[in-house]
Formats: sequence, C-alpha cells, structure tokens
Amino acid sequence: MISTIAITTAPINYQRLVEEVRTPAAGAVVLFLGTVRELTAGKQTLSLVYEAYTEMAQKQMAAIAEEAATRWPIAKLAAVHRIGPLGLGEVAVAVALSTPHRAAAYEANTWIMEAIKARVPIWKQEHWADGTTEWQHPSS
Amino acid sequence: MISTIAITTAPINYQRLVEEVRTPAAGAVVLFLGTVRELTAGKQTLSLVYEAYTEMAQKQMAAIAEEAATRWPIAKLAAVHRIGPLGLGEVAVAVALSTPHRAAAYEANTWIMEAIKARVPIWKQEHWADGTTEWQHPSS
Amino acid sequence: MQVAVLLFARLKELVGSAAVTLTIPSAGTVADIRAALGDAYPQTQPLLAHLLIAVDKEYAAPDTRVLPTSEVVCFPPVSGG
Amino acid sequence: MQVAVLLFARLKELVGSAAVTLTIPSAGTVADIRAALGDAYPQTQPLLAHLLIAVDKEYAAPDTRVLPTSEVVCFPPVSGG
Repeated sequence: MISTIAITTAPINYQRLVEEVRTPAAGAVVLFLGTVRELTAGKQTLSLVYEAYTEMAQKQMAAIAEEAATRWPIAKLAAVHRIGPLGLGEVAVAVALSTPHRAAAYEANTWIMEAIKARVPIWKQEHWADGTTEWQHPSS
Repeated sequence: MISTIAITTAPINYQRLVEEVRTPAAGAVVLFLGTVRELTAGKQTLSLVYEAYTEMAQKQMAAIAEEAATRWPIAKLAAVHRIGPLGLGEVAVAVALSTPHRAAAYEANTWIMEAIKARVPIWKQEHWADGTTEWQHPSS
Repeated sequence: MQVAVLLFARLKELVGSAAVTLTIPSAGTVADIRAALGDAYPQTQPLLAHLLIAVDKEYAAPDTRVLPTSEVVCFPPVSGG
Repeated sequence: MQVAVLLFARLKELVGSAAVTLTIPSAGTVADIRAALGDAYPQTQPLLAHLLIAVDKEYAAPDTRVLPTSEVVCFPPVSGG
C-alpha cells in the first residue's frame, strides 16, 4: 500500500511516483508538487537549500504515511522530499496517492502535506537575489 | 494562464500537462487523475465508454477553467477529458494547475473536478464483466 | 415548426437514434421540445424529469425560444470525470 | 554527565558548529538539555522558546530522560515542503 517514502538529493521523478500509485482498485489519483517559487513576500529567490535530519525525517514521513492510511481508504501512496540545493521551479516535495473515490484523495493529500510541513525535520534556507541567505523557521 | 483544454480520444499524457503548469511563479502544483476503477458497488467493470457532445463539452471545460481562474490565483491550468473506450486503470480525466501557495491548488482542483462532473456533457457507459452495458446518469 | 434534435447516451439508446425531428409550435420553447419528445417517444418518459436541453451549445432554461436554425440537443444528467 | 548534541539549520549557524557537548545532571532530561544549550551558547536564546528536541529520532517531551547513549538533536521549527 505504501511504496516509496524517501528523502533524496536527486531530482524527483514524479511520473514514477504517479505510476506507482495508479491501480484499477482506485478511481482517483492526486499528485502534489511543491516547487521552488521565485517570489516570497516580494523578495526574489535565487535558489533554496534544504537540510534534513535525514534518518528522523525518513521515519516521520513513514509515520505520516501510515497514519494517513488509517484515516482514509488509501490504495497506494508514495512521498519524496528532496534536500540539498534546488533551483527555481524545481520540485522540492512530491506526494502521490490513490483512493477509490475522489474526495478522499484530495483530503488525504492535503493532510499529508500539512503533516510533512509540521513534523518532518527538514529546513529551508533562502538564497535571496540580494546575496543574503536566511533560514526559514515558522513562529520562531 | 489557461493552456490545454481538450476533449480527446487519445491516451492522456498527464506528464505533459504537469510540465505545462509548472512555473517559478507558483510554489504548488496539484494534478488530479480520474482512472477507470475495476469495482463499483461490488460490480466488476471490464471497460468504460465515454461519449461527449464534444463542441459543448469543450466550451464548458473552458468556461469552468475561466471561472476557476477568477476564484483562485491560478498561475497555470490544463485540463483534458478522454472519450471513447477505456480499459481498466486508464486515465479518463486529468486536471493540472499551479498556484503560488498550497491551499488554493487543492481547493481549485477539487472545485474544477466537481464542476466537470456536474456540467460537462460527457457520459459514461459501464461495460460490466457479466456482458451487460449501462449508461450512468446520476439522479435520473 | 419542425426542429432537428440531437440525442446522447441513454436517451439516444432509448429512442434508437442519435437525431430526431420534433414538431413544436412556431414560437416554441425548450419546454415544448421536452413535451414533444415525451409525446413522440413515450419510452423516454422515465428520463424526462431530469432531461437537460442545450440550445446552440449552452444549457437552456425552459422558456428559451427555439428557432428553426437553433442547434437543439437533449441529454440525460452528465457522468464524466 | 556529558551529552553530545547535534544541531541543525539556524541553530547550527548561530552556534557555529553541527555538534556540541553539553553538561547536564546525571539523571538529566530534555529540559536540562534546553537550559544547558542556552547557558553555554547565549546567542541561541531567541530560538530557545520554540526549539524542538529529538531523542533517538523521536520528538521528546521536556521530562524525557537523557542517557549517555541517547542520540540528542536540537533544531528550530521545521520548514520543509
């Protein structure tokens, strides 16, 4: 049911993840991609660097996937977070899953992304166009 | 902003749609795929046939896309519905879009799929494993 | 006035044809199309309550006027997606 | 007791090292780790209120016991995704 769960420095092949979760047992597939955005609150990003506490991040991603599978009738699920330096437009995170019906696919995917952003020990460092760098730490 | 909007008999290349909507202006991409499910309320499907009133379906799809773009800050949007015979697991409909932030991408995609299912003149005929066929017409 | 009407899906199956010609009053409306279809093809009665009618590729209200040049299409509730 | 502690992101940057050794009482807890970090590296004070601490790769409550063999990691709020 849960297939790929990974933290990786390699570019994310989201098509492979979608193919992993497609199945005649499910009628709905939702893929989310988080990509590197050029503008944040008017400031221009050149690139991002993601750092992870990798072993714990992997465990947390797996725990989130398992919890999602108890809450929704997930047929198949794959999630990957990339770390290291990423350029504009590159995929930082991908979550693909399939469910028998549509509503659960959207809900489960939304919930998983919220959980990843809240619980998985990965941090984003902005490299702004003005040459400065800045770690992003919500509410700190 | 709105790129591909199509009704087609060809297999849907969802990767092309995702690549169309990816942009450094947006941080979130959501792709929905509706695929042919093997079991519906315990009955086994062999295949589906989708029929469309094609010109009107195309117009309705475009109208839905334009309405979505007034409701959410959609950076790019692509939607394709396949018609004709489809086998188990094949993609019947794909909606891909990008927005600056995550929540809007899920919401807009959910709304578009609901609008497609409510308003676009396309009909599904089940070809059941027992040899019978049946047009699906909700609430009729 | 005679109007050519296209049919889809279960409605087409019930009538046995993808197109029929219906006779409605000369200042007729979409409501007249619905009634004429039910009269000419009684086997469509179970679908009539939920039947959708499009004129010139837009959903049409019952009081929409139908012209001899209108493209009129009747179909059951949609089930794409 | 001396405990090796790993640091990440802004915390690592403030301290200037990815790993430090902190001294806590012999039956010490996660709360003692937090206090010892702030004492030894006053520049981390702005982050301490929201600091997260993991013991053996699980989020740890303030009263979680720390053993000499524990893998202890401190980090600011996460910002992946």
